[in-house]
Amino acid sequence: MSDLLGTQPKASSLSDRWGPVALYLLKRLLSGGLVLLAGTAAVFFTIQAAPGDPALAALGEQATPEAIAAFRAEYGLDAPLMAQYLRWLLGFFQGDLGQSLAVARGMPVGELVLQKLPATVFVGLFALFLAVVLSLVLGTLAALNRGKATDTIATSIAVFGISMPDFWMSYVLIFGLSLGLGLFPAFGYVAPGDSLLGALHAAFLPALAIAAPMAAVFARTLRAVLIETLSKPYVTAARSFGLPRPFVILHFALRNAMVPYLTIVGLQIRYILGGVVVVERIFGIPGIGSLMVDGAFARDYTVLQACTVVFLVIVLVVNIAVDMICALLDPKQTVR
Amino acid sequence: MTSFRRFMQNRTGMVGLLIVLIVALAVLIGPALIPYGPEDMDFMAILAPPSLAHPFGTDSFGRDVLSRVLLGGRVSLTISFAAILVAAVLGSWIGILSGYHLGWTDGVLMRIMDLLFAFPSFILAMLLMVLFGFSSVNIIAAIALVYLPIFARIARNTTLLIREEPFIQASRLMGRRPSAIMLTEILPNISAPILVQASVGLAFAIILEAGLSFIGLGVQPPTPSLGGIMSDGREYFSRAPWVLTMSGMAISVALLGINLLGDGLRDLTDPKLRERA
Amino acid sequence: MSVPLLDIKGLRVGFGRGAYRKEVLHGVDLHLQRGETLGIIGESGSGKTMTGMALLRLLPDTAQVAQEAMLFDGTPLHDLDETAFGALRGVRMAMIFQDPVGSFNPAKRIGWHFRQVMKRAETAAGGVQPTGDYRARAVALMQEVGIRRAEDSVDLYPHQLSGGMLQRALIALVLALEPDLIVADEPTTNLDKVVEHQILTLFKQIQRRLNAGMIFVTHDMAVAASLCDRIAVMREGEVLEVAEAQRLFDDPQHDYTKLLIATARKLASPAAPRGEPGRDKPPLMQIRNLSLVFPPSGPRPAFRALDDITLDIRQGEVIGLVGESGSGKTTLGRALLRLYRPSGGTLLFRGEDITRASDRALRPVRRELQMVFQDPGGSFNPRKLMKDSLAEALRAAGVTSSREIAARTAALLERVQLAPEHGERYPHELSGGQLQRVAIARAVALDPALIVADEAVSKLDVSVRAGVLDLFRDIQREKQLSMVFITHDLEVARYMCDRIAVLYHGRLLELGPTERVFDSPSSDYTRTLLETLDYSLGGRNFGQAGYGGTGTERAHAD
Amino acid sequence: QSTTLTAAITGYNVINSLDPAKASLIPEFYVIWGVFNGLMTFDDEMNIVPDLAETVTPLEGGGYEFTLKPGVKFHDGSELTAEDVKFTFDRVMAAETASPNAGKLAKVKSVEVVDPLTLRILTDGPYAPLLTFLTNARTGTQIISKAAFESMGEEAYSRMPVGTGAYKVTDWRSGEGLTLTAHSEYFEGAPTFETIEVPLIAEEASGVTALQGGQIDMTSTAPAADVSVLMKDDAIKVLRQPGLNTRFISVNLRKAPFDDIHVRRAFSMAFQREAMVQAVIFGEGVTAQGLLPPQLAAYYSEEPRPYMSYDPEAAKAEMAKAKYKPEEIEIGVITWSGGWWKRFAEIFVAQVNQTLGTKLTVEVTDANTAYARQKSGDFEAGVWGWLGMVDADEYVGDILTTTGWRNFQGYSNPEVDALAAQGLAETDPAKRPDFYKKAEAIAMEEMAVIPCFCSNIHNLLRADLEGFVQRPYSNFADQFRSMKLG
Ligand SMILES: Nc1ncnc2c1ncn2[C@@H]1O[C@H](COP(=O)(O)OP(=O)(O)OP(=O)(O)O)[C@@H](O)[C@H]1O
Ligand SMILES: Nc1ncnc2c1ncn2[C@@H]1O[C@H](COP(=O)(O)OP(=O)(O)OP(=O)(O)O)[C@@H](O)[C@H]1O
Ligand SMILES: [Mg+2]
Ligand SMILES: [Mg+2]
Ligand code: NI
Repeated sequence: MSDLLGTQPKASSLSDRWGPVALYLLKRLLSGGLVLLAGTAAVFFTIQAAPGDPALAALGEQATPEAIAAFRAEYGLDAPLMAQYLRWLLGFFQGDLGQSLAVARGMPVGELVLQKLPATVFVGLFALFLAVVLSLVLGTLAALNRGKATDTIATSIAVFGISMPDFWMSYVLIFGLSLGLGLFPAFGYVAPGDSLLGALHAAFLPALAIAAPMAAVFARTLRAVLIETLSKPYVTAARSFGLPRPFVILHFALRNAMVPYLTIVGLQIRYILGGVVVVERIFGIPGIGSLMVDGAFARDYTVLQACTVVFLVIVLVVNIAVDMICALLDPKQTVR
Repeated sequence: MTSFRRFMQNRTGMVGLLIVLIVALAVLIGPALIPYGPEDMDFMAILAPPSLAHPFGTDSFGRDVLSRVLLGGRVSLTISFAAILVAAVLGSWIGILSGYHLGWTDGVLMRIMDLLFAFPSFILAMLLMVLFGFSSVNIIAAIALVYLPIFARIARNTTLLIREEPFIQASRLMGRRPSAIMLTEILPNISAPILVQASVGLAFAIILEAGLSFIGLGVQPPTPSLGGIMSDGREYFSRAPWVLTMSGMAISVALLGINLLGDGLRDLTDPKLRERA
Repeated sequence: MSVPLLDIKGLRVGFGRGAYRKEVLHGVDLHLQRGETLGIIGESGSGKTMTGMALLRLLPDTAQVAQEAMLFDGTPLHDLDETAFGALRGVRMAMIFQDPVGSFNPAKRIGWHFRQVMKRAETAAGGVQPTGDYRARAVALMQEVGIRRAEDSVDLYPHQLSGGMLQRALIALVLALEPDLIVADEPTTNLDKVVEHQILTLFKQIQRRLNAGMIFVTHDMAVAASLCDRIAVMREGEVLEVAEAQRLFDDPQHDYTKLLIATARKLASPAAPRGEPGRDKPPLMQIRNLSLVFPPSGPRPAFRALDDITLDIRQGEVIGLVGESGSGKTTLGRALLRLYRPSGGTLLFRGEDITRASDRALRPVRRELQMVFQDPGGSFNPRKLMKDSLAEALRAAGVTSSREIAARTAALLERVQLAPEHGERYPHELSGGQLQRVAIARAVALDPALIVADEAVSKLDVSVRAGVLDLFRDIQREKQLSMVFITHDLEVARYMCDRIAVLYHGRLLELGPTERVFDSPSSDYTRTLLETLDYSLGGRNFGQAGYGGTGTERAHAD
Repeated sequence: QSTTLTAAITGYNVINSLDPAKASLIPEFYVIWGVFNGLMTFDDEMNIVPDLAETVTPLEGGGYEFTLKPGVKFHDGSELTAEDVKFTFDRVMAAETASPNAGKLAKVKSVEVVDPLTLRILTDGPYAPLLTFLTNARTGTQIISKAAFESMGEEAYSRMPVGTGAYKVTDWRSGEGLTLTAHSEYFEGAPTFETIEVPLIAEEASGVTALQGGQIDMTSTAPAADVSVLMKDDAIKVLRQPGLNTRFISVNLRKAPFDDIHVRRAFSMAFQREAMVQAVIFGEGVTAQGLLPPQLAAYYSEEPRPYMSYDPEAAKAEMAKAKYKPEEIEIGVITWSGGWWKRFAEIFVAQVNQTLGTKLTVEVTDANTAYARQKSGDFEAGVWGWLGMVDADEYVGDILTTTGWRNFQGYSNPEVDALAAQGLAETDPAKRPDFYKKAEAIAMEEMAVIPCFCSNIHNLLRADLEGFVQRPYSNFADQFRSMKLG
């Protein structure tokens, strides 16, 4: 009975695993592109269906009818809708996002977006970082001490976090840590390029306000997943080999909990971005979330379109990145 | 019966249920017990601090904040509940359809869900509100649209998991119609994760509704909603901190209850946790 | 005798607290000498695993363990604190788990596991300077347990190895620890017979080399018989009896032991020859050059699961479909029922071509083609009462009057030897054997012409297996059904089937009357498969031939 | 002493254009006032005095001759001449510019340059508000540099304008803020602060926390609710005074039920304006009984007007005279979701409903929709109010005359039109107010709009910041030059 033990696969080298990755990436990007197109079209036509007028936002309540007419002519708003959208699309494919109508009248939207993006990305990443660190600590502590006081405390903190909507959290933080104790600025944004420490200091409260509910969600996920991996036979097996406990926790339990954990992190990105919008306004962070809110209120469809593109791209990129990391972490799947 | 007993054992779940019941009772019959209506203005008592007469103080129109918080809670909960209900029903249906038929149906439906899902939740809701105007129905629709893809995905994934289960196959082998199989075989068996997601979603829907109202895209006044009261309270926080604080704490308590209840439900329905409990 | 290596008295294990406490071990006594193999047999859930886990303190936190005494090499284990115990576990005692695939960290390569375990062994031995060349040692160990191309294998991830290889790797890992006591928890249950055979051989060699005491947990009588010196029989958390292997089979004391042995013997004895039923009748189903290709999905390329299969199923005959795991048995079964759409060839049912018939067109034919599944629990909607599931089937068969449905449901239950009250239960409230009976009843309710039974008894306990098989056979004869009986268990196939079809990598390797296939197999593969019967069919001589518990080592030509 | 001042514009975060001819949003003017000068300006007592002009001489038949101060330098170092002034005015008036501020110069016939420092503005007959409209207020007639404008082009100029003001724009981050740098050759002497950072803070409340947290030194506005609390705060100086504004309920006279005068009068008497001031703006304002606010002192009528105070009985009686039944009036009052504007509508609706038994509802939209619907006449009633208008004609002429461009309510009365026209032509400051007072009285009698209140304007400063003189039209950057830390 010679070769019945199954065929011997080759040790998989990285290049083997990256082979299908390229194809997968291509597919994801293609479908992402379609989503992008559909998204911008949806935004464009709904904003046009909505009442309101960018001219009014640009010119204010004092605008005279003549000024409004001139404005509409200047930005081609008197053309048929389809023509307007196609013109935008054409520009988009040439890398031209058009001019802002009302939020920053006449300014190239691409430039505008590039100006706002760093703040959002910085605060968002900072929030993500805080959420991940907090949740790793809380989730691991809770899972390892399941049913004990530590678990109860950590889980309570997590539940408390979820029960604090970000805007409410912002105020609690402002009045507690900022105006109360004077530990952090209540307002404003420092570009990390100017001073990294200053930027972290200034962005701490907004990032924490966004991160708190997320950290809670992540922590609870991690706790559940970790409890599950801790009960996996390979953990018991590792213990039966007499491997030290911290080692088992780190390399067996946590390591294998990472894929489901990261998947949840990826899914929550849309909440982080959503939270950024509200918190940006409260803390006066000049980010893309505020820009999009302004764009929506001002019916500035070019800005709105560009923000849509940016948000869709961020979500797409994050999801692909998470999938990639998961694929890297999980030798079983090249890509899902 | 057994699952109910098991739930009774679940301390978190029970505490959550208790809070939810208290909150539900408070918002349902509370307003009737308070001598002031939520819309009764008293210009003699504008921004009165908490007192025996007004345990939560009054707002800028001299309205009793407690009764407004209770009614606002009712409104917020109703809206969130309705939104989640719509999202869950519609989403499950889409998900089952997608997961059962696969192929073309699946492709189209899921791409639409992907599109909805790609938008940051708050921004999607906000855009919808700006575009279609402010009203309770529109908020419900906006929140429902935000959650639709989540339910659709869960329903689809669980459907995919069980569509190859022997009992579904057995049903197919009996020659039953797909719609009957989806309704009587699949739906009852994917209801658990949907239910758990609904409880989690409810908490987020409340947050979303409050967030919308908070930036001024909420229900029409004078109807109060928790977010609306907070938004008002924020404006005169330094004068009358109780309005924001009390409504903020109210929302936290409601969320706490729902979250704990959701945890309990999850423990209950997750067979893995169940085994080990 | 000297101090026993292990002496357990009054071991109790319970879960939960207060009113919810459930005791799963009610005072287990066991002892073991160096170099001795103690078998533990018993049905599923009897507490075999718990005994081993309690011994190594691997039970979850929710478990409470109590014992009168637990001595390891004279040392009272229960007096040791975590640290002191930790120094023993993995050094002097080790466990091999039931599920080799699950025992490896899926995120790490095989070699990594060896390195960690070896480091651990060195630290325990007080070795100051690490030897470093873990890889070479790992390769050597892997070679020792018979893993081909061990050099490559250490660089693979667990999922890239077959179950058999992983089981060997796990054994090699435990070897690296060189323990005095090995607890092996059903290490071969998940493997097919061919591999099981190899591994058991290996086991015995290793134990001998280390002169270790071994507790070998299994629910397979035959395996226990051929491997162990003494055997303990467990049921519901209690040790019913312990005896020398030979004596246990010759002179079982306990009724339960007697039942176990009788069942095993019954399955092992070939059924009375039945000729070839239906030879003269027109074939019910004609399968011509059937092939099935699973389309590529994700990174996985297209896969040809069935290749050029030609086979007739005659009226009233039972065809056994055997073959190693992954050979396409299930796929063929499902293709026959048109749950899959074949990629090539034709499928004639009563002469009618159903190869490409649409779902709608199939609906009337469906009722004639039924399936009984491997997992009795999974084949019922967990939210429906059993009688409702049966009623569903009856309705699908065209019965409309609710009175008739009730009557027929009762009759069906009776036919499969269940009481009416079983109809009032939910699936999880029935045992596996009972569920499978209802599954048979449901299939029969539709009055089918063909039933495909896919591993329909492999999830059942040995003690109930024979009963269900008999039920199958009775009903099949009574209704003159045709049946495709999928199994990887040759005993079962021989017991049940008129003809045997052997699948290998999606191809039909051999087809013939049962007797002929068993007596003079025409392919090498079938022959290899049959070799495994030599020990598992020990029914002819339980406890005598084997892997040399006390007997002589069995010659094995590789 | 720090040479940077951080002066935040709060409550707004959009600045589109710093080109005076194109500017129309309040925050745009906040900045323009510091970057440019007009020919005229307001002094601390709100008198109109020359700024870039040295002398102003009225001309026979309408118009003025101006001589300019010599040696006034633009930011680019070039000198101001009459050509720049003519260029500025011609551009505002030109149809192709489509300036939202063109109306200010509507009666100007031509602008003539006499010599480099002298010019004449000729009008079609006497045009009383002309000098007001040439001040450095929300007018759009601030003087730009012809040479710089022509070399830069409109687009670039509107972002980095070249004016004569004490500060020049050196950095502009859209939606975020601007940086102003001192104009060292400013004709009245170099300012104290070298740099002024002007962040744009969308939320007024955030402005307050930023000020309290020390991230900014002053704000352009303050949330009314916080004022009384902030006044007790020693670290913060609160500047407040009644503002040049009137908040009213704009009613559509072309549609039911407001085509009925009795309904309008009944509504006006059905709510307490004092309570409104308390509840909506926390007492930071005064009740109004007309459109002309008390700060336009000469034009303000103190004597009580009929129908302008709360009188439930009279309101019901008035309602009974109407052709509509109160319980059948089910209209929405449009407002938008910004702070107190929502409460404004809410309290109006609640009180009127309570007094009259009507079924009004509050219809909250966003500001853009609210503007659009009022402008297009697609409304029954809505809250409204103009801010920073400095001439009586902007109230009576624009809002109450048949052709007035701010007349959204569709009010038309020939008598009012005639009086407004007379007021426009009356250059004698002593006689002029009479026309407007009369016109307003008539319109208020007919309840062309339902006036509610005038709100205070505020600036918040850190306690040691000095030299900011607040003007009732809510000024801002024009004061930067004189400010210093005490
Ligand atoms: N964590 C647990 N909590 C409660 N009961 C448990 C737990 N783990 C196992 N049991 C119960 O303990 C009993 C003995 O289980 P054990 O795993 O020892 O059986 P076994 O004899 O090994 O069965 P098998 O042949 O199926 O492996 C079973 O009834 C099982 O349900
Ligand atoms: N839906 C599917 N898609 C792709 N490949 C499949 C699918 N189902 C089965 N396969 C593959 O087809 C091959 C045959 O599978 P099948 O389930 O028929 O084997 P089997 O003989 O029943 O094995 P076992 O004894 O383990 O049940 C396997 O390699 C399996 O991986
Ligand atoms: Mg076991
Ligand atoms: Mg199979
Ligand atoms: Ni061999």
